[in-house]
Amino acid sequence: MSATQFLFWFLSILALFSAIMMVVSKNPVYSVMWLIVVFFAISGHYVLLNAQFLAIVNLIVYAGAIMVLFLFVIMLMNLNAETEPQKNKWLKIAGVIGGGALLLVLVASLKEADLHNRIAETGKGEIGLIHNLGMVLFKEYVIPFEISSVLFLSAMVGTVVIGKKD
Amino acid sequence: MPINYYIFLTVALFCIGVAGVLTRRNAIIIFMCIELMLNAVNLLLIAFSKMHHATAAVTDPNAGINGQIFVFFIMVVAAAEVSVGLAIIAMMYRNTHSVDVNFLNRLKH
Amino acid sequence: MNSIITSAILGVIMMFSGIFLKKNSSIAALAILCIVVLLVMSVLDMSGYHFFPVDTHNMLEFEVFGLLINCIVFSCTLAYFLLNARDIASVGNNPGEYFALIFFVLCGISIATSFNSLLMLFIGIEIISIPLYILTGSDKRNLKSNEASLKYFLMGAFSTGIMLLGIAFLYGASTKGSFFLDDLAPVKSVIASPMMMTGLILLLISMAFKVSAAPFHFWTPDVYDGAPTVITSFMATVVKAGTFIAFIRLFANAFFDIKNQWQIYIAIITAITLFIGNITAVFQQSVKRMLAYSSIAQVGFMLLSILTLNTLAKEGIILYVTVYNVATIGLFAILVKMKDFSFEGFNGLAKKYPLVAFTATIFLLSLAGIPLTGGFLAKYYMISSVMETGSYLWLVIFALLCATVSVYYYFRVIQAMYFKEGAAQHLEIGPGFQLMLVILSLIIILLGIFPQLLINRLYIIYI
Amino acid sequence: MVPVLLIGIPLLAGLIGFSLKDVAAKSWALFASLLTLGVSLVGICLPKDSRQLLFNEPWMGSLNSHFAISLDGTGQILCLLTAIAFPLIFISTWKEEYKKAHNFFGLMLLSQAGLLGVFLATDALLFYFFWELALIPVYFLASQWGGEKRIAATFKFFIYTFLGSLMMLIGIIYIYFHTRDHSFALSAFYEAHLLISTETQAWLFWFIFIAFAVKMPIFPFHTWQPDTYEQSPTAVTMVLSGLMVKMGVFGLLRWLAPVLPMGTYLWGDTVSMMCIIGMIYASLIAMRQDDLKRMVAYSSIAHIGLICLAVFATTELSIQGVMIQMFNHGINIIGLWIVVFLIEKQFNTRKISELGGLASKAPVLTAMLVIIALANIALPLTNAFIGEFLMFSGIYSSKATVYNVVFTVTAAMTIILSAVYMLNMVQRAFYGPTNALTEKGVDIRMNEKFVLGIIVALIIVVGVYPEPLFRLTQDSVNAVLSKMYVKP
Amino acid sequence: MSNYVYLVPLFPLIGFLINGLFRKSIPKSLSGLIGTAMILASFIVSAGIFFQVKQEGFQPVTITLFQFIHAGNLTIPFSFLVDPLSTLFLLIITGVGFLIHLYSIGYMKEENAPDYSKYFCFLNLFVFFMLLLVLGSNYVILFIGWEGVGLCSYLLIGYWFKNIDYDNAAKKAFIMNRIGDVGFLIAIFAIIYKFNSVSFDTVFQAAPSATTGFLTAITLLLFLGATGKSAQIPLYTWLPDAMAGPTPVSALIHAATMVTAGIYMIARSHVLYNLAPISQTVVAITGLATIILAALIAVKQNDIKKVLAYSTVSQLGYMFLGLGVGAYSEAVFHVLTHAFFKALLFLCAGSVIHAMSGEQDIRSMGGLKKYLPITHITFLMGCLAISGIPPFSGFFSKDEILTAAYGKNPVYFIIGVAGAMITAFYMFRLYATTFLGNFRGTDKQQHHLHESPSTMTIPLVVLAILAVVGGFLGVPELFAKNSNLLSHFLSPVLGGGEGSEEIPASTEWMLMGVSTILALSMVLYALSRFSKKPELGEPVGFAKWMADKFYVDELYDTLIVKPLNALADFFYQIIEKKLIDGLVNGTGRLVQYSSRQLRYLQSGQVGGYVLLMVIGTVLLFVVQLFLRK
Repeated sequence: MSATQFLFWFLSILALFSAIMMVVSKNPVYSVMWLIVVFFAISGHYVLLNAQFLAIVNLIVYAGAIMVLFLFVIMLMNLNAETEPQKNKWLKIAGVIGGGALLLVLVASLKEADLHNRIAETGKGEIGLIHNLGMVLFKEYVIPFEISSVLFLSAMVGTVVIGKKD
Repeated sequence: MPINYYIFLTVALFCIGVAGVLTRRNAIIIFMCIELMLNAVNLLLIAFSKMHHATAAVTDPNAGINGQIFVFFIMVVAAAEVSVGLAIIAMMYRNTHSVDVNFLNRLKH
Repeated sequence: MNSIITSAILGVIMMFSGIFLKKNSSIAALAILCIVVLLVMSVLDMSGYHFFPVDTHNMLEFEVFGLLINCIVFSCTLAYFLLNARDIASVGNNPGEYFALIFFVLCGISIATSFNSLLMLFIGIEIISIPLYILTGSDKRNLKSNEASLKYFLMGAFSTGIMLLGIAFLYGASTKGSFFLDDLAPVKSVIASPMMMTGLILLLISMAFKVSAAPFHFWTPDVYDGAPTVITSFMATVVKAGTFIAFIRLFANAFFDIKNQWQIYIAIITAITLFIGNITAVFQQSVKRMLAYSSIAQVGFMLLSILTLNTLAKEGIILYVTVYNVATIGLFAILVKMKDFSFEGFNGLAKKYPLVAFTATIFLLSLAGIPLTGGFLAKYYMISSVMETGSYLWLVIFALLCATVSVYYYFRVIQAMYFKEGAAQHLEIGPGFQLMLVILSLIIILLGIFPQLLINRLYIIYI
Repeated sequence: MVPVLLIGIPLLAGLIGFSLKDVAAKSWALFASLLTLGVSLVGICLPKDSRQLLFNEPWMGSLNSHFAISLDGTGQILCLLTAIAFPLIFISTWKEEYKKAHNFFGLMLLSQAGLLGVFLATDALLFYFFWELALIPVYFLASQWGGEKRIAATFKFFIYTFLGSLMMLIGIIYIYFHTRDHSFALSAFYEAHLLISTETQAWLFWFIFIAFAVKMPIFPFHTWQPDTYEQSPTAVTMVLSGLMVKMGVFGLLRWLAPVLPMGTYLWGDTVSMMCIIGMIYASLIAMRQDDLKRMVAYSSIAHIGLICLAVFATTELSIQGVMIQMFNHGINIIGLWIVVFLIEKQFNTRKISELGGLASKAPVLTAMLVIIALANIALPLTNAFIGEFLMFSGIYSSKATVYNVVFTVTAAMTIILSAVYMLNMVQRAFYGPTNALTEKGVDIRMNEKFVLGIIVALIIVVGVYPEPLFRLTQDSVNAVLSKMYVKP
Repeated sequence: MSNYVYLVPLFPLIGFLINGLFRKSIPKSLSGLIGTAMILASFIVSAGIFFQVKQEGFQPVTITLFQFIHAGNLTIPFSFLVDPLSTLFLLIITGVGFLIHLYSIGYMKEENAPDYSKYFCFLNLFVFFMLLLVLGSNYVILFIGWEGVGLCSYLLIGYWFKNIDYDNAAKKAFIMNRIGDVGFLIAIFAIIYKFNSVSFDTVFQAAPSATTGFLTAITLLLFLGATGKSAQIPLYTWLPDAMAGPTPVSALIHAATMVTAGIYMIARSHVLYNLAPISQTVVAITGLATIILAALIAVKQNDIKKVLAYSTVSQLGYMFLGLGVGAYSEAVFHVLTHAFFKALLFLCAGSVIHAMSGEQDIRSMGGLKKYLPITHITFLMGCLAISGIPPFSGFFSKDEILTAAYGKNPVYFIIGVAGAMITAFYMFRLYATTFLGNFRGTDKQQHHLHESPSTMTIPLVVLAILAVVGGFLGVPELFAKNSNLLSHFLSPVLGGGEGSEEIPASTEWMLMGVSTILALSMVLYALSRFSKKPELGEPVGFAKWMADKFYVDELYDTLIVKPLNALADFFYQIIEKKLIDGLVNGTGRLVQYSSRQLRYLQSGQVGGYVLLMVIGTVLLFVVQLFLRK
């Protein structure tokens, strides 16, 4: 059991556990917290896979900006546990079953995939480094990069349109 | 690490997210669950990129890098979506002082 | 490339127009001007004048099919603006932004019609979706509008998740480890690996969601119903066309060789879509909501083209998209002018507005697929493309049975307009509006008799 | 050129008609229909091989469909019928006041264009187009100017026929893909059966036949008919029953029997039985009808049943009989409708039980009616006798079935039944003492006398000297027969 | 002369057209005149033809007017055949027809102008069709006339259309004829199928080649047609009702001419019958049954015309007996004589009714002898003739048939004679009750009583003379060689009277004697019984059965009419409305219903939607898993 493996298992279990906690916890604030934990765990995985740049971006964008935004909104609306009265058991059960079923069929349809000898190499490989990524991003991927500006623009406009009081 | 581990881990995370979407009624939480799904996918993509790298590194040093680029773009889009989504939720809240999706039933049948 | 960049720029222009132009009418006029420009650009693009020689690194691939669709979509938008620009502007307080968003959507569409990499597909779809979330909710005071936009957003995001998972699996399965459509299909074999199938199905599902095919259509009725009618018109026609073409491109360019492994899913989805769309539409009491379901039903027919992906299908889908868009835009344009969307609202319309009623009849007949209207030939192309394959006859029969059902709800409107007595509600419409309607109905009849006019464009290549 | 005119005149006239004043529209429609009649007469007089009778231009390139129409064979006599019928209809309903008359006559002319198109088209897709073009105007006519239950009734009719024609469309496309060079041309269709296996023909047959069966209508598919006839304005009912039902028979003769000979042969017995059941069934029901329109409707079902039966008998006599009878039935039933129309207009009732004793009030009308009624029960020296005689003897000598004698005998029962219901009607409506309602009955006007006179003249002339009709149809009979299959 | 044969039917047609088209404008006198004149004209022509045909070595000629039908290789010309048989019938039709037209002028004069000319126009039309019937050179033309006369009888029975019962009678007549006609038609189809032609000569030449079974079938079908037209069992019940028409019509159509069409047709196709012995037997037996049945019914009828009607039926029975035993010329001979005396009787009845101002019930007559001398005498002649008292015409014709029957089978003879006795009985019951005794009607009728005008009496006298002497046209060979002019005249067509050859002369004398004596005795008995006190009370027991016509009509009603109507109602109410239409509308309702249910999927709950989407996804994957297996 190498350190890598240990870390892998630890991060995986952490991710799964906190993901579940995020789903089940009554209080939205807790959910946010648990989700942040998930993100950290996933960033850990990134590091493990030697994708530092994305690990950092993940922390900054998700755990940082996005989750703070969430937290901010939740605080703003001061939603807490009792704002979500627990009714309609059946939908919950159905939901859990649905999620489980999806998991089941996905696993079932993937298990024949012959990937036993394929491995995702951990710890080495340069592609995750910002230098390489940057090169590729601004060479082959310049078009999508530019176009995503349109996306941001529309998102911005939209947010303003929706958000501003009138 | 064998790729299967990552696959099953991410699929599990994804399905937890789905289950969350199905069970929770607070719009924000649902949205968070969706973000969880996206993250699961990100992890999977990176795992795959490393897998492809492992297989083709000799011929092409940058093999599999586009997976990570894709993740980058997913994050971009996710950020944009979050801003819009939260704006919409906020608007909803302004009008109906609730974010419970079960109260969204003026439109049906 | 012309249309992508132009539409983005025009979007920005419209965005700022709000600052300089105060009057809604002038903004509308500007919008119309812009769309004309865009249309011209795309037409030039088709005729071989490319103003933006950019190396896309094979991210985008411009072929006649996609460019033609661009032209069609833009001209439909032009018609839509000519009919409804004022109404768009008066949806809320920031008209300029609405037009800007619409142009961004068009940009997304022109990406979706020319993508050659899953990344571009993803971005294109998102650029289409995100502005639509906003537009749906643009009538901010209206709770229905809010609700619609929230529903749309949540489910849209969810389907995005599914799409991404699918893309991830396809990426994993592709031997070269790339997102280019050409690299996705298995190399010199027609057997897809399990992982690829998984990814394919997930992608299929998300696309089905975007084009609102059952059982992933549930957002459609509510969103179409809740959104401001003008916006609904846009979503139901232009957007649907764009996303659908993306759907076709994806399957035609990436998975054509392994057709026989996914056809069955398309067939299933088609059958369910036709059934749910048509049957549910029968009982609707509001014409707006009925049209939402009918749009689902129409998608059912369009899906047949994805099932076969042969020449007839390609030609047919062009015709179908055009005719369907024109007819639906016309109907919604009339609907926008109405207060009461119920079937009773149409009673006696023929007496008060004979011309409007007549054109509406043409549109409805076309949607129902009655000969001499384009709708018939469109459906004809679809089913004959299926029959050419020699299999799936059951699907054809089923589709036609459903078409018969569709006659029921389309004709309810005609009956209301012509044969039912009632005080027709007052619509404030000018001669220009009516003229536009007449032109649209003429187009439909023309295409119903000479589809060549449109289809031959496919084979005129300047590039 | 002639066929183009035949379709073009009513089409344009109809479109123009929409924009005319109500009064003008009436005379305009009459003028146009007379013009069409003239053209059709010219067309029939032209030599059979004249270039003027053909028109063929590429239409939908990628589908290899042509705008091909030609005035030949089976089409001729039906075009003649259509061309004759419309002026008669217009004149006989001259006094009727329609609101929005210009729309009414415009639609009428459009439907005429559609009908003529159906009878002229030699391209399957074109045929299908006209098939629907004939239907749509009639739908609007019926549900705009019809009786109080019109919307439901006509909509039922529309759905019924629309479904039928969609099934036919499947059949057409299927054959299209099995023609040698993917073409819709009639000639190509006639060769298609060489490439279609017998089993395929067996199921394909029903796809196409269902459309024709609904139009005719044949027994289980007939329930739209009485309601529609009852609810439609009489002028439209005349079009429906006089001409539209012929579309079914015509389709059978031109687009089904020769195209799928094996299928037709295999199902011959089944269809024949349906026809016979329908004949007896409809005749019996007609006996018990009190509403004139319904009575005539059911009688028409019985007659058409016989015609269809004769088609499947596949003998020279029977087919010849069918050709003649299509024409005759059209004339006779239009005559009947005119009488019904006159009665309804005068007493605004169609209940036989409420009438009576008209003979003493309106002797001319009665005389006309009696003659038409006699023609309807195929009395010798009336036109229908020629047709039915030939059809029956054809059915008797049919080689296509082993039950020919049984079929003939059972079908012949309707000869008796038809006499029963027709005479019942004549007696109860026209004979006997007058009642309060019919007391103040008056005889018919000049224009009505004129129309009925023409019809009666046609009935007698054709009944005594059918030679011209024989000459007109002989070739097409042989043509059809040569393509049909009979076990050697 | 025979080349102008088309004139014969042409004249009545012209008369019909004139009277029909100008019925409003032309005056009564004229229309009657035209009608009668036309018939006279065609009588003259036919007479001319007769004399030509009568010469030795005359060959039958066929005059083709135009091609009527030709389809495929079947051609049916519209052509006439002139030979002794048709010529004879021409004479009967035009001759008797003329007299009756003449009579009608007087009889119908109360009618107002349009109806009067309508009457003559129908009557002319009838003659036209009747001539077509006998002249036709093939079965189709024959059939045209056949149905045509049926039509005319329909129109004339319903002449007084204001009376519902008359209309019903007319309808009944037409429909019952129609039933027979269907048989006829099918026979024609079969003939076409077999011989690919319908003209008599072709068919008869080819006949021997056909199988007996086939011929039997055809002949039976033809016979069915004959029973309809000539009122034999089972289709006879329309004839008595047909008496609703004006009396001259009854005389012409329902006694002299139309009802004998059946006999003509069978005599015409005797070649076929000779080849089908079974059919012959059927014909003979049907004839016998009809003789007895009708005669029995006639005994108890009190309506003067009804009695005559039933006697007609029973006399027709004799003719069929003759045909059945192969005595064709004898049968035709009886047609001839019957035409004379039955027409006479009807016309007399007419003049009686005329005198009694419409009264037809003999119970309220009596003692008319002194009021209507001419009528009385002529009527008596008629009675004697029909009862077969020598030397009146009826005796010869009937006796020859009976002799022939004896030759075939003695039982036939016995039954025949029994029929003859009953005939003699009821005829003289009628005579006695009507003319003897003293008047039983109202005083009003009594002093209205008067002899009819000359236009009516002249035909009576003429016919009476014919009825007396007509028999000498066919004196049996027994009395003198070649005395049977008629059978000699007809022999080219029908061959010599086969019936009588093999019977020795003595037997024949004996038979003749027996029948004569029996008939005579019945005459005397009837006279003695009814001349003083005619029975007026209601009949009881078997007599009631006879009086009520053995309830045949009621039987038909319950067996056929009622079930048919019930079936029709069942079809309409249950099958049509409930089943088929139910199915059709049911489909529509099903769609509506499923629509109403299906829209509940659209619950409005995002959670629900997503759940359904997930389920859809799962299902697609499940499908995929299955497919992969």
